[in-house]
Amino acid sequence: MSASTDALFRPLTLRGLTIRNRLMSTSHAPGYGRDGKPQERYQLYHAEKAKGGIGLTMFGGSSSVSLDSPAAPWNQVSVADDSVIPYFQQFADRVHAHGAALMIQLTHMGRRTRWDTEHWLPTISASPLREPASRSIPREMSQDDIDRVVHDFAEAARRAREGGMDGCEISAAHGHLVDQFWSPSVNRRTDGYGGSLLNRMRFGFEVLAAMRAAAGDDFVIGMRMSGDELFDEGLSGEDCVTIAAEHTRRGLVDFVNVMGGQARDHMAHAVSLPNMAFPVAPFLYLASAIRREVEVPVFHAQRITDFATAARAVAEGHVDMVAMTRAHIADPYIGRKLLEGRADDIRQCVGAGYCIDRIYTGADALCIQNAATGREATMPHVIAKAATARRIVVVGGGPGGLEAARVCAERGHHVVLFERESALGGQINIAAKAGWREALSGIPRWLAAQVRKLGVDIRLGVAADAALVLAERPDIVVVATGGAANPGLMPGADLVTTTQAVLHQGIDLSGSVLLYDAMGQHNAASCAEYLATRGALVELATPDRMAAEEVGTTNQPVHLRNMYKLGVIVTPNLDIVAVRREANRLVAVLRNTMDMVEEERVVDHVVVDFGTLPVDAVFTDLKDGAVNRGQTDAAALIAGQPQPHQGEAGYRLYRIGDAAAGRNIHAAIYDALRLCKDF
Amino acid sequence: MAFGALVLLAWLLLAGVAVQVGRLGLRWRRGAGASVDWLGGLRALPRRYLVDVHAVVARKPASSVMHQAIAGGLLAATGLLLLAAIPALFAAALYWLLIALAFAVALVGAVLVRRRRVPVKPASLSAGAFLTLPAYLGAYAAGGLIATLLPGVPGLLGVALAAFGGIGLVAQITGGPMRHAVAGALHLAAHPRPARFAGGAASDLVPLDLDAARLGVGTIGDFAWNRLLGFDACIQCGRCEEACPAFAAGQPLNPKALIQDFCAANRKGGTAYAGSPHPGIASPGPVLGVLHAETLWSCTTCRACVAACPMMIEHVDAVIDIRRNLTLEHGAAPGKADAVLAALRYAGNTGGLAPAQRLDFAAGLKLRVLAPGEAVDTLLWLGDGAFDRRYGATLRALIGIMRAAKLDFAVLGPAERDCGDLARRLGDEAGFAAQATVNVAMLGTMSFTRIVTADPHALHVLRQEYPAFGGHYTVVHHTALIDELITTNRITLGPATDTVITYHDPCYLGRYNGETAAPRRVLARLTGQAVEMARAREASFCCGGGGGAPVTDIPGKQRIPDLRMEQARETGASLVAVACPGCTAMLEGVIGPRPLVRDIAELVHEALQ
Amino acid sequence: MIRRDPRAERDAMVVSRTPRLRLDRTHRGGASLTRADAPVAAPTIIHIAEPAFLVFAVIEAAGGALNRHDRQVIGAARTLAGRDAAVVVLTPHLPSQAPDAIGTAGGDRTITLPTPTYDPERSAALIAQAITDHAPRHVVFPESADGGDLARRVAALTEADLFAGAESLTPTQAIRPAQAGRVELRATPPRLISIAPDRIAPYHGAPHAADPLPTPAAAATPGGIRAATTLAVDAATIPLDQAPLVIAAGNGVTDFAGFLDLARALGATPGASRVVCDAGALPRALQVGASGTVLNAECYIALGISGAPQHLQGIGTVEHIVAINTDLHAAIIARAGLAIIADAQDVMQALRAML
Amino acid sequence: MNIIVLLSAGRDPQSGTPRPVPVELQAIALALALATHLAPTTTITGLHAGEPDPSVLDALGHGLTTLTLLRTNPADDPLATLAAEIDRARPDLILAGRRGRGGTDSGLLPYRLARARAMPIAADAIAIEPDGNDLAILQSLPRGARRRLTLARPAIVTIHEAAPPARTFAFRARRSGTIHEKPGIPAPSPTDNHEIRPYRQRPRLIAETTQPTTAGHLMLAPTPETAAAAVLAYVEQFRGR
Ligand SMILES: Cc1cc2nc3c(=O)[nH]c(=O)nc-3n(C[C@H](O)[C@H](O)[C@H](O)COP(=O)(O)OP(=O)(O)OC[C@H]3O[C@@H](n4cnc5c(N)ncnc54)[C@H](O)[C@@H]3O)c2cc1C
Ligand SMILES: Cc1cc2nc3c(=O)[nH]c(=O)nc-3n(C[C@H](O)[C@H](O)[C@H](O)COP(=O)(O)OP(=O)(O)OC[C@H]3O[C@@H](n4cnc5c(N)ncnc54)[C@H](O)[C@@H]3O)c2cc1C
Ligand SMILES: Cc1cc2nc3c(=O)[nH]c(=O)nc-3n(C[C@H](O)[C@H](O)[C@H](O)COP(=O)(O)O)c2cc1C
Ligand code: SF4
Ligand code: SF4
Ligand code: SF4
Repeated sequence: MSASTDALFRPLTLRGLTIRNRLMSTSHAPGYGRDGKPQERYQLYHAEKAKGGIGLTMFGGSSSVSLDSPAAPWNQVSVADDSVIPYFQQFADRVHAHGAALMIQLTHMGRRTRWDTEHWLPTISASPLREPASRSIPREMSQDDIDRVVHDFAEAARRAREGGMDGCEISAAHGHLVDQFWSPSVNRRTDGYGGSLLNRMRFGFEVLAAMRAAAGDDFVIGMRMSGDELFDEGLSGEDCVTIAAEHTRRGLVDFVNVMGGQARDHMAHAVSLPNMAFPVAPFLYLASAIRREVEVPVFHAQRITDFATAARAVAEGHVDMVAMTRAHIADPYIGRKLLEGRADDIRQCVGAGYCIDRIYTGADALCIQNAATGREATMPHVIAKAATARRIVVVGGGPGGLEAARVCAERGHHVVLFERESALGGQINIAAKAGWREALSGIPRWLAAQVRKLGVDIRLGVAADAALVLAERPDIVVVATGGAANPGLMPGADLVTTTQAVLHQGIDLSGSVLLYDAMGQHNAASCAEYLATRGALVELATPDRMAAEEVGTTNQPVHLRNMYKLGVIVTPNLDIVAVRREANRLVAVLRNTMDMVEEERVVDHVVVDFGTLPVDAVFTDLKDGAVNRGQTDAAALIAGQPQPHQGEAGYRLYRIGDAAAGRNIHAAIYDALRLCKDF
Repeated sequence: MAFGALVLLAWLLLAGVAVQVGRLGLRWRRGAGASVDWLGGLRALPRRYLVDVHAVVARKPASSVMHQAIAGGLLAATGLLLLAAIPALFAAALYWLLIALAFAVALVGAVLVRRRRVPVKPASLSAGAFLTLPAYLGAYAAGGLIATLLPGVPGLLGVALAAFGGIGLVAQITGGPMRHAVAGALHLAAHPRPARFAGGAASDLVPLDLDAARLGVGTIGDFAWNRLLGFDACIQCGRCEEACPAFAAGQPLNPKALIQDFCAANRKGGTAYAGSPHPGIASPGPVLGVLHAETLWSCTTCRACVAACPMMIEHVDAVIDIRRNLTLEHGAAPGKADAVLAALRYAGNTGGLAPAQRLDFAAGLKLRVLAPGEAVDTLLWLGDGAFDRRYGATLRALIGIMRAAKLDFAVLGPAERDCGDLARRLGDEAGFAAQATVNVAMLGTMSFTRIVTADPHALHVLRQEYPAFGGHYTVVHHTALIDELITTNRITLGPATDTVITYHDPCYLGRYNGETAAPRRVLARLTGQAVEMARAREASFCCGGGGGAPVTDIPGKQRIPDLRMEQARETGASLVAVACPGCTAMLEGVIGPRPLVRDIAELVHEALQ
Repeated sequence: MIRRDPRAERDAMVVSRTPRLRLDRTHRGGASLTRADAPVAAPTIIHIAEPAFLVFAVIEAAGGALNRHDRQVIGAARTLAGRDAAVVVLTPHLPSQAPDAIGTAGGDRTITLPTPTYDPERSAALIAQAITDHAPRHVVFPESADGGDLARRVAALTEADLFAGAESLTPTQAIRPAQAGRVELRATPPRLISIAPDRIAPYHGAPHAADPLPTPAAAATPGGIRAATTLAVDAATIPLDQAPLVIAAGNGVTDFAGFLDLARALGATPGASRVVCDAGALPRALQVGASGTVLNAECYIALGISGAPQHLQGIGTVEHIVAINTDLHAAIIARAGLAIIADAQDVMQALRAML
Repeated sequence: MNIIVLLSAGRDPQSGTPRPVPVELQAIALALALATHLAPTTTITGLHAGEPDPSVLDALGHGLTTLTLLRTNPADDPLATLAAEIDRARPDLILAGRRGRGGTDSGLLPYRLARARAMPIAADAIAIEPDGNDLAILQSLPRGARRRLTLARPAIVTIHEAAPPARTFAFRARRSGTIHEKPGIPAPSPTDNHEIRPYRQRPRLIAETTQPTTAGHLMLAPTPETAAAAVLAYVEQFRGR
């Protein structure tokens, strides 16, 4: 371990609490709350990080202190009454058992939530200005509202303390109520809570003072805040330094947890949860600037995905605790692996943002590449050895096949993996070709390295067929042959190119291109950027309301920004009806999905994306000979139970991932893990 | 006639021996003074020879038979002959028959001696004078036998043959193999570590007078005279060479050659050494006029040579004596030694880290830190390994075990300083004395019934070497503590697994302190599949981490830990159990696929119920 | 049926493109006007005519240009001067456009110190004279090799104390480490201060007008330093993070022996991308990037390196980049001052042949 | 040649215990090298004004044989004491570390001494040779650069940490070194109004991590020779800066 990595493992003491190392996970709302309480799933998820060696884990991102900041729309935690305390105690015990510290984030979302959910109470804020992200227009808070919310914060702090937490932070970041008061873009008040920066800080001062009074002198209270709101009307970097310095000077906070940007609208949101389009640690400079000026420890998260960067941030004194939040979603065992000298075994977050994007559709946070995260009750992060070693053949080296091979090899089985291409990775290799999405290749790179290390017999450049598979005399065959691009069924489908082909073969299409996207996924958007970068005039037509509509909150804005920059024209609400050749050009016939009026485009190329169709020849050929006839027992799969037909003579056959039906990377990896963990 | 001549020969040979011993004595007198309990030593001599020496010799049964035959036969025959001065005996036929028998045994012995090197000489044995030795032995024994059995001229010819052999042997007393017989006997009587024979560990280094005119051994005459005597006792049996890890790794150290270098340094122009040299070294070096400094710095102070030596020679003491001179007088410790010793001098730990960092590994564990004036039952000595993240895991496991057993224990925290082991083995006696003095004074302000440590080096220093600085403690190794906790049912473990585990004995625990049973008992409780490496217990093979070897870092052909790991692999074990921070670091440093390395404390902690 | 061309439709609505796009849906003109009718505001330049007091900033301006540390020194002086006082920048002779650079960096006046050769004794005497002439409230130096030396000479000459190596500076407080870095000293900023590199932020506000002041006339100095020559260095021995010129090999390079040989011949310090180090082709210590070494070089030559974000982070502060790559669309190309689309192997050989 | 090495009371950065200042030990090593290789008649004396601090005495273990200890109060300004000793000893060369490590650590003293005795001073030496009646000094500059200076004698030279390593520590030498103890000149220094606090590591400035794009010169498929020439021309612009 290098000297700077060592810096990660120096303990940190704040207000009598000693945290064993400098690795943490900042609060996030994974959508695991049930009935406003952090129950077993939520607790196990954090206990796993504690087991994995993290120093401090903060849960309950945006936990509500008041009823007019509802917890339900996020499946989050409500700290608005005492019924949550027993859950906290159980939670704290689970995490403390593994030596980590546990804290919670308390907040009032102000205008950054919706009124039409749990309690149907109006949203409130410093001033009645619309929030673009939640599209809500709040009521301006009266003095009574202010006093009530201050009291609610204090009560919540007391509950956190009684619940055995090691501390808490308030969220004054991401455009929550406290920073709604701070930000000149939201606070237009003329009373003592508006105007000068000092006045705008008054509400926060009152909140923190009340929390301290309620929670006592030996309870850690910190604050999450922005280091620069990064837009003209917002708080500047200097404002934020002043805010941090003022709060620490007054002794109101024991730490500040600094992030960059805010989250008032889609693009800002994408910036505050920087995905793979951003450099590593893009906002460390903001935390560093604040750390230069304050005397309390500084925490920071934002795309610190590798331990070398993390170690450097601590060793060079930019921060005191380095949060690797999504990094721990991708691998909760970072600390332990580092201590054991297994840095190469860390599954590094690629910054796909799948986790965060899901919660904005009301779903639960899941990692694109680690299917065990958030499923600790049924899925193992550390794969145990099987009682008996088997011979297993995996066909296809995409993410599904690689994960299957990895899990089987960890189980101690003898694994043979066939891959038709000369490189492992499947469609991810295509996806990664598209400009800023290169980091997706980190997924198969880690899997391939693990699989090699575990001694899987990899046959590259071999297209398997039934005979080749059976020659291995397998006990189990896993078919993960993935999908092939679907050119569509409209007349003229033979004249079009697919996005896969463009990206895969690097076809340089110049002139004008009509790109028809029936998926709303990354594929077409990436392809549009790819073509436009190379000088093509691209129009992206889609039946959806917007391009890349299926792509989540932190990714879609990046596609849109790029497409705007590159002059890609997006036309929504169109179906493709037919394609035909005219002279040496193509004519695409499109129909408006609203008024059914048809229109045409004369272009040089038509590129389409209808997703993929399963590649299932190997599966079909092997099906009849298999003891389970290729059937996967869905009930057992979902429950995380072993499949039937255990121990019968002959081979069992399963198919996973896009070979079953075109879906996505997580589906392929989850299919593999839940199936193979019991082999 | 022949009988008379034979008796005369015996007396003449005795006289010859006396003269030779006198010459040797002059050589030994060159050494520095040493106080020796001659009376006690001589009284204990037979027991030391017959019990202690033979216990070592008997580890190789063939050698033992050989030596019993040749030494027993020769000594018996010659001794009996000398008794012929008693007329009644001279006339007794049975007496002569007895002598004949003794000569016959000796003759068999002589054949066995020859057979050791013929047809192929094992690498660890010397050639040179050793090749002529069987001839002299044979001549003396055969001649004696002939003279006792055959009358007349043949008998006289036998006497002549015996005279040829006998004179050859006596001549070899100063320069050849026979020196060991004389020097060996005297060495056993005047041994510098008499405590070794009482079954005691006696592996502590003796403090140096730091005000002395010369510090350590800078010339051959700086060795105490009985050390010089001890070197001359070497029979070049090569057992130390076979035992030595540095030699095995191709580092420039051969303990056998080392002892012979000392002999040579004390006797200009003697018969040349004809055994294997220090690997990679062709010519004599500047140290004592014979040695290269790398030879001295290659030693891991593992004591394997000492434990293997039938002549009870103390290689390690000699190595350290010279290192003391090199370090204290010349600041010549190589590699990172100067930086490490400075770190120790100025920060109190070998990493040069802030003293408060010693407890970093235990952040959040809320350990009790013993303050001056306080009392506790068990004091946990953390050692410098506490600064190391890897070893921190071992310590955390140990603390978990001690907590599970509800022991009353505390640590010293920032007040603890390195015990000084590294400084002492690197020859920095001044640095060691400084650490010892501070630690003993600090420990004196607190009260506890015992010290527990997971570091065998600290254990050795605290237990055996601090008494000379006024610190007397009961020191327990963590494996012994765990053993005790299991047998007294203070902790309960889950069922034994079937993981194949082999245990690597740390030199400073096994050889230096004789503790090899407790860790094995614990291991047997953990797995049903404990296997032993070929070299285990007192004969264990060093991990390469002792004696400052990782700091001086003298290159060889291979690395010692790689060799040890290979030995572990040969057992088929999937896990090597260790019990020392040094061993953990060295064995885990072995790259490529290999068994896992886990401290016994970690294994027990995992198995706790 | 409607045959549409959305791009042409939108282009037809364009009335003007600068300073920002203007659309008019009634406009069907096709051709767009390009008249800029919004005036471009001239940047305001700050003049401090009647300074409340003066703050000196002594810069090195090696090679006739301000370096990072110089800008930080002026930034520190600006912090001490606030809005009302003037920052006087004491500098060696600079090329003609340099006063702009000084104004942008926050300087209000310049004093040129004519020392054509390395003569720190004379420089110190000139600065001491300027101090006597202008009685500045503070004098800020860079705590660099030569700058720190000069600061101490001036301190000795003027019999003043030096607050050496300040790491934090406000008008009311300066902080620096002492006692082997175990403590920090805090004081109201004294007269002479040197600032540690990369601790005090440079000035980012509106430019100041940097007017020249006369060069001080100083008495001749004893001249104990009789001669000075700067020597050539062996680039391979310079630590990567200090090297001024780095040449790095990426996945597009196949001949690593040839690469190292070229680096030697060129007098550049060798570096590599992570892929190359992962593959073991060059030692890990050579890795440039977020998880390797972050460079401080003047100039960086990237051979067969795609310019992944993590790699670019290692060269974030490098101003001059040469990229040789077969792919026109590689990210490094956009970042390069000189981009060459060619086979790195061939260019390496040609370069080697020329040296 | 008569060389004086100025020794200051140093502290270990981690533990705070007395420890010689590494660059001062390197200064001793440079003086010794000068003595053995170039000027056999050299005398080398360590000079310390203050108390017999263990860190200063430990310098004797690193090759220094003689130490002059001028006893003053630790709070005294050592300048007058040292200047007086220099007047007495009339050295040809005075060596010092670039900065102390354990006190105020400002590195100002050698310069004040140079000024007080009207001697030339040069900083950051890594090698010293006599050059006729002058001294040839090799200076270490940032980024591995070097500068050669000629300096009139007597002179003061401070040593850079890139100088050759110090002699290793030998206990015997430390024990047997000669210490000349004499009273120094009391000179209470004015108490400065510094507030002293435990050190807090403040991070260096780091830039925003958005990469600036410099619109540069692009060459499409040039011949290797043209490309190489362009590279050389480009690189030459930034050489020697
Ligand atoms: C441009 C693009 C962008 C995408 N972006 C995303 C995204 O952002 N997020 C996301 O979740 N998903 C994305 N996807 C979809 C995702 O890549 C797939 O869902 C996923 O890779 C499916 O994994 P798989 O293992 O089931 O199959 P595949 O990745 O298709 O792998 C199947 C492998 O099997 C091999 N194979 C096939 N037949 C044989 C045979 N007979 N013998 C040997 N080998 C054989 C193939 O060569 C291939 O390597 C994208 C896809 C594309 C094309
Ligand atoms: C968290 C994280 C940290 C990372 N840290 C670092 C880091 O510190 N440093 C680092 O370098 N990387 C780092 N990486 C890896 C980084 O993402 C890239 O994978 C890597 O930099 C790519 O190296 P490359 O440019 O040499 O290889 P490639 O991406 O394979 O690029 C090779 C380039 O060479 C060109 N080329 C091919 N043949 C020739 C030829 N004959 N002549 C000329 N050009 C040719 C190609 O067009 C291509 O542009 C990190 C990644 C992650 C996720
Ligand atoms: C699923 C998810 C939910 C999040 N919810 C919150 C939240 O409620 N409050 C908050 O302050 N941050 C939230 N965050 C942001 C994280 O705390 C963190 O700032 C962000 O993930 C960037 O750090 P990283 O790059 O280390 O992941 C969330 C992040 C994720 C991935
Ligand atoms: S989904 Fe992506 S961004 Fe989220 S943790 Fe996993 S790898 Fe990281
Ligand atoms: S102590 Fe060990 S290393 Fe040293 S000589 Fe003896 S056997 Fe060899
Ligand atoms: S020292 Fe001992 S073991 Fe070694 S050769 Fe001599 S007698 Fe044998």
